[in-house]
Amino acid sequence: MVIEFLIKLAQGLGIGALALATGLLFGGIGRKIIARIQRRYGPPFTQNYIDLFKLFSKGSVSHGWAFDLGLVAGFAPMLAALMFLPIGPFTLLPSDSSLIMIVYLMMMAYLGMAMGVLASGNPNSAIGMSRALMLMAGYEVPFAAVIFSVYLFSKTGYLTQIVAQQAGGFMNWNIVKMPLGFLAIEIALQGMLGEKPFDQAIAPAEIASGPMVELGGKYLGFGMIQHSVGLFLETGIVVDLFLGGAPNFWIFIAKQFVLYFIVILVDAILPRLRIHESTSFFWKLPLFLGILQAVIVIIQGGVLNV
Amino acid sequence: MKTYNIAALLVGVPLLMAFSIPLFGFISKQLAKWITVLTLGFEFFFALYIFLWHIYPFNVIMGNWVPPFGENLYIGPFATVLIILVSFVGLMISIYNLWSANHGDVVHFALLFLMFVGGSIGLISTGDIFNIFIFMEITGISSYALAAYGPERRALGGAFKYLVVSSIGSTLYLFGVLLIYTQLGTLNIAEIAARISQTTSGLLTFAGILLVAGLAVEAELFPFNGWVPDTYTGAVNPVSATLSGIGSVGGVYVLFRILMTVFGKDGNFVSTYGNIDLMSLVAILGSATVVIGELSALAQKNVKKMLAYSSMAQMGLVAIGFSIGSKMGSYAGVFQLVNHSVAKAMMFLILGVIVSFGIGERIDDMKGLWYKSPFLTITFTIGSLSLLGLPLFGGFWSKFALVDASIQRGGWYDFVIAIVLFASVVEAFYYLRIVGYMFTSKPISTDKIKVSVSPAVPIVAFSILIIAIGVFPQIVGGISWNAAHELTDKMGGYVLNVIPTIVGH
Amino acid sequence: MNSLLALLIIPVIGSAAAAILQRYRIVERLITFLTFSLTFLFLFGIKTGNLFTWHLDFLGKNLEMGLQITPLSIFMLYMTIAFGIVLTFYNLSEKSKMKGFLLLLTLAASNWIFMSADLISFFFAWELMGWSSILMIFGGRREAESRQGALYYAMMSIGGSYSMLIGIFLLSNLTGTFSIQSNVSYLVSILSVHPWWVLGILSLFFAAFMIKSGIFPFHTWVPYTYGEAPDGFVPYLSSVMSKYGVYGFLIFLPLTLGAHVPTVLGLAWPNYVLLWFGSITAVVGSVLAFMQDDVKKLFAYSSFSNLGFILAAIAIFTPIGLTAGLFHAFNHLLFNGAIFITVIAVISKVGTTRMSEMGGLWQKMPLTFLTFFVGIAAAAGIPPFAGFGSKWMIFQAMISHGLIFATILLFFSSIASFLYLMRAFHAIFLGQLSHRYDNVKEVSAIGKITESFLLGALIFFGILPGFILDPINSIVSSFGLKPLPTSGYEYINGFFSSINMVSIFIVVIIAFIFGFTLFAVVAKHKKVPQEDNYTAGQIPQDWNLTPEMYQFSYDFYEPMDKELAPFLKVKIDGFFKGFGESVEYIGGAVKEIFTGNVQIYTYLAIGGLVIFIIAGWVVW
Amino acid sequence: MSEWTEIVDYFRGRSMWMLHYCTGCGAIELPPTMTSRWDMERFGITPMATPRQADILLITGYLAIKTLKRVIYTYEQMQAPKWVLGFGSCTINGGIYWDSYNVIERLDKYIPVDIYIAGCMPRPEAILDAFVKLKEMVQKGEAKGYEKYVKNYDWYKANQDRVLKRTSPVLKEIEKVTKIG
Repeated sequence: MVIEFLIKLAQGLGIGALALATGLLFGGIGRKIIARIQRRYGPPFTQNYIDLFKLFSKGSVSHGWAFDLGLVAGFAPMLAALMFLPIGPFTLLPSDSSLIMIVYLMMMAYLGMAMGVLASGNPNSAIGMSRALMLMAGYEVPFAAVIFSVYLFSKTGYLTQIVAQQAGGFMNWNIVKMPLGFLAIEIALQGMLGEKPFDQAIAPAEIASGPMVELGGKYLGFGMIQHSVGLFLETGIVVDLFLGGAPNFWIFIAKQFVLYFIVILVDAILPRLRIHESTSFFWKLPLFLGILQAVIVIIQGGVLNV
Repeated sequence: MKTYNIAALLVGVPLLMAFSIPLFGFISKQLAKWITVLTLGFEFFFALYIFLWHIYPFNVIMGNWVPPFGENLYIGPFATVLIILVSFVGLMISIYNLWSANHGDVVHFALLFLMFVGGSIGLISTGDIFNIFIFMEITGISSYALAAYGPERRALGGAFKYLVVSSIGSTLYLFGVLLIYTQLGTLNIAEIAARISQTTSGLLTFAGILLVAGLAVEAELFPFNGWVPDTYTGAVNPVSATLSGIGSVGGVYVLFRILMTVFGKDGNFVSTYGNIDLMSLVAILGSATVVIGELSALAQKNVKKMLAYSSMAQMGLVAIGFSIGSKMGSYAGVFQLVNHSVAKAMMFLILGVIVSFGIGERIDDMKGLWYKSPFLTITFTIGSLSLLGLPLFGGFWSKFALVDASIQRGGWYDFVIAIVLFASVVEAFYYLRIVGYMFTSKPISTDKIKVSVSPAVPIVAFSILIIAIGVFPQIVGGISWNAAHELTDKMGGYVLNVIPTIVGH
Repeated sequence: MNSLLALLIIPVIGSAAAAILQRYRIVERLITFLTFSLTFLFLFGIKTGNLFTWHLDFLGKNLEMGLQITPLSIFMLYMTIAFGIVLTFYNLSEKSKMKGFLLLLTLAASNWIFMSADLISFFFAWELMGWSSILMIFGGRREAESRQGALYYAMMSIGGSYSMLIGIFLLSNLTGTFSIQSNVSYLVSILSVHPWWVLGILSLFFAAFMIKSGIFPFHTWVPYTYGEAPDGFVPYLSSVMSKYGVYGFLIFLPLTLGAHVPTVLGLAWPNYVLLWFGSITAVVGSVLAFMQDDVKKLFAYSSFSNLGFILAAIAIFTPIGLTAGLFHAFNHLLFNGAIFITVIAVISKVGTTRMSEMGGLWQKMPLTFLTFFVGIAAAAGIPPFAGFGSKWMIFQAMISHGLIFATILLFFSSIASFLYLMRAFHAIFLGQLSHRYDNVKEVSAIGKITESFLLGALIFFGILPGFILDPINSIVSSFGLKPLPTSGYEYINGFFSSINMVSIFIVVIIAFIFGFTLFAVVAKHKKVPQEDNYTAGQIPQDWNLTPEMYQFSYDFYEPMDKELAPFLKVKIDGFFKGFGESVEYIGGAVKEIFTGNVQIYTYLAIGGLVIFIIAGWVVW
Repeated sequence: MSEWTEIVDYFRGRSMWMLHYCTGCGAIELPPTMTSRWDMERFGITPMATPRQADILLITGYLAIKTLKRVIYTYEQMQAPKWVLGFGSCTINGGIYWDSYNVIERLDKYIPVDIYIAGCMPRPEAILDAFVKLKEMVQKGEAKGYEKYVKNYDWYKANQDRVLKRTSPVLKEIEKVTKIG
């Protein structure tokens, strides 16, 4: 029993480390890609690892225990959420409601993070947080519409099962069966990851990097971990939902990277929108796509027999 | 035919005592007041005795002349409940008057007051439409004089308006009586009632219209109620309480005695005679009165005037209740009448206490009464909540019965009740507004109001009665039901009780 | 003594005692608390099926007024009285205004509502609850406003009651009885024959319930009333009194179960309509909430938004919908209570309800801060706190019917709730602490006990929802539905899934431990005061920068105004107000009939007579 | 332990985040340094928005006494390890403002400067050269200006106070104005 628990614990930490490594790597590659698009040489793709290491070795300031608690509370649920995500064929804690758990645990992480940065008492972080929340009110709605279509289509919330339903080649993937939904979720992903044109929350030149304004050293490190793991989780969900999961870890991250690559390309070429423009954007095209997808699924007979 | 002649004292004693009051007044002014209390106490307990020992219904026959030949008093359940009500309210107001002597001529005031109550009791108990006119004049004259009491000039104006409009009313009534007499040759209610269905003269309908119009003045129905706001506002508070708690009771009694017993048909629904549906007419008047009364009260800034308009509206509710014509409707009417006169009399008395402490009678002056006198605030609230028909208070059950009756009746009464309930929402607004002012808003001065015993007794008694009815509606429910039966069952309930040997039945 | 009667009589006696002794505040509070506790003890004596009837010689009918106990009423009674105990316990120490005797009357009415077996007692209790709460609302913090709030509530509430009264009599005239059960079964029997008639009756009843719960379009009174009610009463108002409407709906909703009526997406159409009312309420509440600066008003909006969730769930009268609705009703009671109690604790300390004047209070009131935090986490539906399970079940119930638009509305409301909760959280507790509040203290010992209890309850019922789901299952089966499967106290079983809340809790806790370890191991941090902040190089003291100037919380979501402007233009509130104003205007005009001129009165009387005669002549 | 420090220093040198305090004309040289021609991000150097996040404080140009105060405040808000780069002649000897009454002449009398970049203006190449130098110094453990500051705080403080005293009348005036406003 204890041994089993310890093994699970070790596996959990391993998954965390792996996700973090992948997330950071994606970040590094993203920086490199943007640099190349801008005809720069760019930092080495390992730059994010170096940055994180440095941050954890650097001094920092704390504004009180709520500040500390918030940062940890922003980190821990993210880590917990990872345990429910089927990564390739492997899931640490299989649960038949994994999808909703991941979504809500991620929200808890945002709540914790918000508590931490707001406890610093800097108005820039408050403005950033306000923007982040308003943006969330935008992208979560089409995201939810797509999730519901998937629920209706697959008749389950168990990610592993959703993956299993897509087995047997590209034509069985949900991206083929629900192309509009995929489109909507890919646009929502842009907002979730806070990439341009939806990077109002951390606009460095406007509001001094928004929520992160008071974060330095390990606090910023925790923020970076949260972002990287979040990146892994969010792309991971889309891979499991639409790209048929993966037989092994490498293909899984390859698929994730494809999604992230699209996000990065968009990020590299677009300027920043104003916050209310982006919120209302999400309520228009992506939401329309998401609802259309759901309606199509319902018409195809997606309503459950009660 | 049961007779119980000693009950003639009910009418005789107050009138006799009224005219002997100046004698007592020579001895002591205080004695005159106490005589009023004692007389009305006697009335009340006598009436209660009649009620509790189930002596009613009975006739009082004057000088062995059996009706329809002689004059008689008939005390049935309807009369009993109203006599108890009138004497109780009168008793309470007279106790209140022991304290509030600040309106001039105490002795004559006591005289007029007693005369008014006695006249009302006579009005309710008599079985003869011409005697009704006489008693109407007695109450009328005494009430004009009462309304003119008080230090303020507006009292005179109010009394004068009352006099003018009320005279029109009595004139119309007299015309109606005249027409009936010419057609049927009798003045006894029971006999008219028995014979009226055998006659098809259109003049009787005309008489009916005249009677409705004449009596609507006393019953405060629109458009014959112009006097109400000015008179109520002008008079001193005990007089307003008297007018609203006693005066209107007599008016309503006569109106529906005549409409239902005289012009009604046997059976459950008494409504038409000839081609004119008098009951519907009254229902229309009642609805108009409710709406106009409530809306006018809403716009008032003066609490006393607001109470006056609200009285008017409440009388409209009573009229609607009776006009439904069913047993349930009459029941609702009687019950509503009781609740209204108890609650409204109490509120006028409370206002009297408030005013006597130098606080104005505008809404703004009510601010923070809670901090000055929780007693007055709570009792005023009880009165308001009862008028609004909220549970635990008497008014709940009567409004409840009213809705039940209207919906049972169906047809256009569904709309009537919808209008009435909307008006009740309006009423709730202005009453709760006053209550709100009382409970909130710390006043500038928080001098405590010390309410002495004599005004406190009636206020407490009224409040207890309101809550008692609210919790045990049977207190009034049983006898009201009998009264409703008397009103709707014309022959069995009234005529045969008065004249068992009536021809043609 | 009969336990059922005791539930009514004890509060009334307590109320009388409290009214007499209200001069001695602490005694009054103690009586209130003890009465609630005593009433709770009597709850253990009641069982499903207990009946009590008495005959009332009234209305000339054989009027039977009765009390009965159903699983639903037991659930409601336990829930509301237990919350009342917590609240009155909290009020023992705090200075917040509250009239104990009225609260106890409300308790009696509340118990009666849940126990009444016939429509007359139901209406009686409903009205009793109405006026006692109206009087309670007078005497809030701000005098004129609280009067307005109470009047607004009174108008809506009395209007609703009258509509219900008409409904009761229309119904009972047909059935000849007032018993709730036989009336409902009568409605069931004629539903497919006369659907419009049934709809008419139902809408008369539902109007009353919607008003009481603040369902769109009758939500407008809620912020005025909750915002201005006395602090000690607001939690009761929003947590308990809003549930009466839910109870009312649950009386009538079963009638579409067996009937053959047209359906939309598998829902009987009356239910479908109600579902939309619920969803719209949820959205309207959330959207209006994040525009608020007054904290009580904000949570007033939040409150009816959650009622929208509950209504939407119970409108889907399937096992999962019903379970979700009742579960959310319980969770709402819990987290809303926790939130409001912490909010009134804060208000009593800082003396204002404007959030933009607060801030940074976490340093001064740590326990209150934590309770509030867990409360909003639960309100936002975040696992493993109470509130997650029910929200998730509501979504499942809706998805299972393919109600995509309503689901999206609800989800949007859920996200918007995240927005306003964060706003309140930030503006009250986070951010800069103003020097005005340097002397603010944490709540008293009694307050601490209350808050810890609520904190514990939020976590306890979050990770062990079975303690609530078990009674809910018995309610579901009492409606003749098959309850959801149960598998231990820690499971939430839904349509798609079953969630083991304990395992989530453990995973999150382990992650937290790991996070704190990591936090402690790596490079050390330096504690700095809150004034030491990034100010773009400016030294705050040189520029007289005070903490409150350095706090961004006023108009937190200003950019959203622009996007939501078209929706905010629709002013239901304005409709009701305009209606009231025009009634008042008409009143002013009507008053002019009584000019005070005796000639006019004479003309009126004579004119009336003439019209009568002419009318008589014509018909004659 | 020293190996660990070496490793840490190695990574620190590879990831230096810069807060640029652009007081004078020197700021114009930064955009070319950051963009595609010279691209300083390839050394792991990124501009940052706040002192909490930054490792390098880059001061581009002359410092009036008024701005000096802010520079010191910002420097103190940064957390160790932190380095200061003085950019242009102005930070070395006052440059063309050498005889101005309200411009300081030598930055390192007030805060410890790790590297000066001479020139008026220095070209981007020079800036990059300085960054690379700093990186080497960090990796060798030589750039310890922040420790010097802590050690000799009294000396720095005295120097700072001597000049900053001159700003107080002005700030007092402002205080009055804001109070009235």
